[in-house]
Amino acid sequence: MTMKLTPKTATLLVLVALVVLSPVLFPSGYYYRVGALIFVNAIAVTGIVILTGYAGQISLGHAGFAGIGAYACALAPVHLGLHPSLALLLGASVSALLAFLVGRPILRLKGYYLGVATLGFGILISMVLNNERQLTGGPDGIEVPELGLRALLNDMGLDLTNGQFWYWFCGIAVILGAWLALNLHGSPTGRALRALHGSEVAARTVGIHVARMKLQAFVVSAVYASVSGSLLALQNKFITPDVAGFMHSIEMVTMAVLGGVGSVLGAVFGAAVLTLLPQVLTVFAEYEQLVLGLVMMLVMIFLPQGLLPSILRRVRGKDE
Amino acid sequence: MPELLQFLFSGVTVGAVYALVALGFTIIYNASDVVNFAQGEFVMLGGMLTFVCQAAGLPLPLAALIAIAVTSAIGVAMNKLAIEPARGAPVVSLIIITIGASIFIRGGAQLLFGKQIHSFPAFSGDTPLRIGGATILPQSLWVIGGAVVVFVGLWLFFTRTLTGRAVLATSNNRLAAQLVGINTGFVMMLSFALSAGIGALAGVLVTPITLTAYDVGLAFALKGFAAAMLGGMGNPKGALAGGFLLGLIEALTAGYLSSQYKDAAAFVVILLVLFFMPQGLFGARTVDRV
Amino acid sequence: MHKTLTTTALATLLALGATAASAEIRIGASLSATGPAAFLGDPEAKTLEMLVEQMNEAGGIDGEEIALTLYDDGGDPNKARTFATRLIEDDEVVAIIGGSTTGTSMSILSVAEDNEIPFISLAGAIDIIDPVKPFTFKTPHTDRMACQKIFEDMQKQGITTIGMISGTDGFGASMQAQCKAVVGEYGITVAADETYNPTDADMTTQLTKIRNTEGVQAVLNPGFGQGPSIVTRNYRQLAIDLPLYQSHGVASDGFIELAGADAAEGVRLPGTALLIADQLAADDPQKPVVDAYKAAFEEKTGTSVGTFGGYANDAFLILTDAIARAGSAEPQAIRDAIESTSGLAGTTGIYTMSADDHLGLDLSAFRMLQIKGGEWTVVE
Amino acid sequence: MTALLSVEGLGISFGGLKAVSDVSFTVQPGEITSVIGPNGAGKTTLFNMISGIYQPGSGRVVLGTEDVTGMAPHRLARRGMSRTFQNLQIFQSMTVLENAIAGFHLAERGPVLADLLGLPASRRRAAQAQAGARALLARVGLDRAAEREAGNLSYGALKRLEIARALALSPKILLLDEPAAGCNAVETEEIDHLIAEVAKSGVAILLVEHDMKMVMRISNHIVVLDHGEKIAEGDPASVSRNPAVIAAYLGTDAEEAAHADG
Repeated sequence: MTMKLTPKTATLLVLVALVVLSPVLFPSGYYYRVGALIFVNAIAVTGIVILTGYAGQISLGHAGFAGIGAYACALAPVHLGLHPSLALLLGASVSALLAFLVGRPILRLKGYYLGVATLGFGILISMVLNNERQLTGGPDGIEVPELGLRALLNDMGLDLTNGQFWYWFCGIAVILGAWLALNLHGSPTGRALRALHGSEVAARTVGIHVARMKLQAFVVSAVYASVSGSLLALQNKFITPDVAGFMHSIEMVTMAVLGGVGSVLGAVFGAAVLTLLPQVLTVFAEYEQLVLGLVMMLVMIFLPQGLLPSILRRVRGKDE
Repeated sequence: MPELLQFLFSGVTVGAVYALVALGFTIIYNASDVVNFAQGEFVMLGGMLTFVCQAAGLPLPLAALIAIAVTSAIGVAMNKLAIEPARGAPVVSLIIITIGASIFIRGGAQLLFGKQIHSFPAFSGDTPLRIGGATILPQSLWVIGGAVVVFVGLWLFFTRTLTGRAVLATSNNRLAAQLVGINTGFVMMLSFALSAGIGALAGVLVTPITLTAYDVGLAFALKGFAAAMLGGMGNPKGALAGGFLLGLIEALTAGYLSSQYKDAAAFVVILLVLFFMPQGLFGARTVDRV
Repeated sequence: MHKTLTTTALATLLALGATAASAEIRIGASLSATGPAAFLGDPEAKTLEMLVEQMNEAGGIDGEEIALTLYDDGGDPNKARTFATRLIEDDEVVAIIGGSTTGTSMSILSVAEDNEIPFISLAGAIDIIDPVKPFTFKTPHTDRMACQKIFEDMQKQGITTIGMISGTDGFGASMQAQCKAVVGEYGITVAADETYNPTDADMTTQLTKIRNTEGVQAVLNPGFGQGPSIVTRNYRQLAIDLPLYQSHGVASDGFIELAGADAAEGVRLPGTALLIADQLAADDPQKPVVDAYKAAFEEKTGTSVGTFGGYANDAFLILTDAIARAGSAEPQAIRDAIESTSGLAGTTGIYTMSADDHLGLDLSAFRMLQIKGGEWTVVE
Repeated sequence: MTALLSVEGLGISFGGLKAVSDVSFTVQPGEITSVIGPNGAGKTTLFNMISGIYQPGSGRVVLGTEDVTGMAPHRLARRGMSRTFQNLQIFQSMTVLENAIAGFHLAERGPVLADLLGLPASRRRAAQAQAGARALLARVGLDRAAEREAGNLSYGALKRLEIARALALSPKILLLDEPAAGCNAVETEEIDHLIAEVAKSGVAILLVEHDMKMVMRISNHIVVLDHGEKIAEGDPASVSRNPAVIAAYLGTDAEEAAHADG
């Protein structure tokens, strides 16, 4: 009897294998850190897959939600006495609520107009984080309390270094996030999102409440970004408003589109490539920006579907 | 009263800078529906190249002309190498391509020009003009004048010249434009040359006020983009109005509310305008065709 | 199969980035050589590279060469943390210099402390060394000290009410907060408190508000980059005839050039000996080090020296002095030696560290300077 | 007998130009009502107003007893109206099967959280929709193409896919905009049968079609538009003899109409 491997199961298997097997190749603790960063970015990018890949909507301001998630973890434990893990949930809830409130009017816009509106929204959040120095510490940033889970695990006899702990913790989070996004893909909601991506008019006539569906995608992707921001803050134990900045928003979208925004695996691949690139480019030092810009242009021109789909197509093409 | 007048002068000065950048966006957008996020780099190149040529001993007008010509050539190259091969790509891909181009140009400028801040002398000296108790620098008048001249030029170009109408026709329907004999390849090349040239001109005019460095482009691009969208992308009238409006909102917010949140006020206004006028102030309304 | 291959390839590529080194003293640096804080990081990076080269040409420390691994974090604290991890875990350095900004320094700090690697920050905030952390030191005076120096001078002039206009970047915002925290101690009140974005083109609006605020006797503008130059020009445009104070953020000849000698005439700011090298007394203990650094840097880069490059120079002096005194390149030994630094003349001041002072400078390190005729002069 | 759909004095202008003005007619359940007229007569614009894509400038649309003028398409869908498009509106990057399942949206939709978590309820709804979609694809002869990407299908196949998707809503009224355009004779006949069959099951059908033979053969009632105005109305026989209609069509189209009658 042969089990048919659905794309969903295949993706999850590949992800699990990557997370579990990669450490075998790590020559030093630094690689755990890079791995954990890839995972943190991959979580945000999975949210972009839902918003842009499934529903076809652009956001140039999603880092704003990452900022909310990050600062929730910095502020809620101090001011509200919440445990950092609950602060993460609080951040996600606040992001979801905010996305719900601003998404309704913003998502009526299309193309570049949606781009500028989301851009403005993201800039507003980063401006508040920069300016409300009393609360947020301003541009110099603020310290974030320890999550405490590693100490707990150490007590239980599971001795992990800080780097290892965050690698595994974020790795599990990525797999979880991917699982949710993959569930959504084949579900009624996911189908409706992809349908309105294909033709909004036709989607309406089959009864899809386009505005509500877009809003749902926006809210879900905001939660992804928020969780990613929280994990970054908890891991770094220090956060600055850069996390909510315009460049971080662009980075998220670029990772998703470069890797292949249509699929979760492609997006995770994009996150890996763009996280690794600056680490590899330290060899070129002065030329880093030049190479980064060149890579962005070349991939989009020659592999418009993104890196992973194009690579897979080439591999399959050779097999046949 | 002089206080308000001073705020208005400040707003108009800054607004003219935004308007000049926003005007640069319109031509490329009209020809190809591409919002070129590297537009800010053209502004940077205009200022930087003028500085370099001037420092090498050339007279300022010649230095400026060389800067504009070189930047136009870079614009044409960008069209040929990065935009044309990606024709028909979705909006997200185009955003990434033009941002990639912007990072590339910035990286190149950093290598060539270094990271120092530069400036060159104002065209008509630094003695401020006093009007009604408020002051304005002669260079501000140059910038405002530049914005108005470019606007009138573009308006005449799009309404009165065959080439300008060809640009508009190309954006409406490339295939139809080709069928009626418009050389769309030439139109695209021309619009990138013009946009880059206008960007460089903006750089030449504003540098004595804002100073310049290899990394000033992004800020210009963001504000210019916001101004153009506020006015309605593609319409020179919108770019001019959006630019001045943005500058005035910032100055008046800084003057009467809070200088910390002046940029916030600008973006709140943009969001509000778009909620009620999804195509910006002067943008064309579109109807779904099914 | 393909996956494993890809991963291996990536690992190999990553390894390429690391410097393969033999028996040398490895030190690391993460600086903001590009990005919004490139003003700080660029001269710092150039200074470090130059000094390492000089030292190795002169035979290193006790015959051992120094290998510097330098990363550009672009001012991003997240990147800085990653590079700090990389320096310690992968490049196996014995000490880290860096963190051009407070944000990046705070990120590196926690990694360095966790791994017990001495770290010398080049950023201003007092939080970096207060409370004292065992492995963290810094070379620049704190922002608070700069504020105190300025207010001391204002007090001498009989100024009691001032207006402030600060940049919203990390440097300006930190100075703004620190100055407002200590201003009361000098009997001075801040009657107007305005800000501008680092990329703004015109600050006449904010300056008009300050001018129209009742009782303002002087204006203070903490910031770096092009902002203070534009503020200074706008200040003259509006013909405000109150004293204008800048901060050490613009303490380099570039500022006079950009603002214009006319506009900058009379501007006061707290600076270091570096700016007035040719005016230093022959017996000034800082003179040799200042002259040496200024000559070398200006010859090497063709640009004039500034306070920030000086911070890197001092950090390198402190570190190499400590390694030489310790006679060992063990992190713990280096740390102990840094803490016992005493009377070491740098470009910024004379450093004397202790278990509860990981900066080792006092207010005397600052010199109040005034621009006259396009030149820096010392205010007596 | 009460009409299922009444169009009363419907009109719209674009930039001052009247595209449709003062058009009224009714559609009965189980009947096929066709709207014909020369190119540019305003047929598709009329459809877009009825199905809520354009806001009418004047007049009313009444579905059953409810005034649904300018109501959003997704709310009309819930009230039993579905449609196809003259210029195909296919979900290109989805499979043929998924396109058909999308038609079952109202039946399969559920809370987004259930869909994210892949709860059994969500999967059950999706499975039911899939079964329904497969049956519909079989009905329009596309069952063998179910797993193919919709964008790769032929024009005629896509036309049938759109009909299948519209039928998935179990509509009370179905608006078909040139369903046979671009189809060969065999395909046209298949569509012909399909429409008749659907009408027989009690669904009201409003049809825009250029193939006059087909229109004359299957329509119960015909509305003729010219320059945005209704110029004639009635059963196929009376319409085809109407001098105004013949004048409007002129030349070949008029002859074609006359032949179809004979």
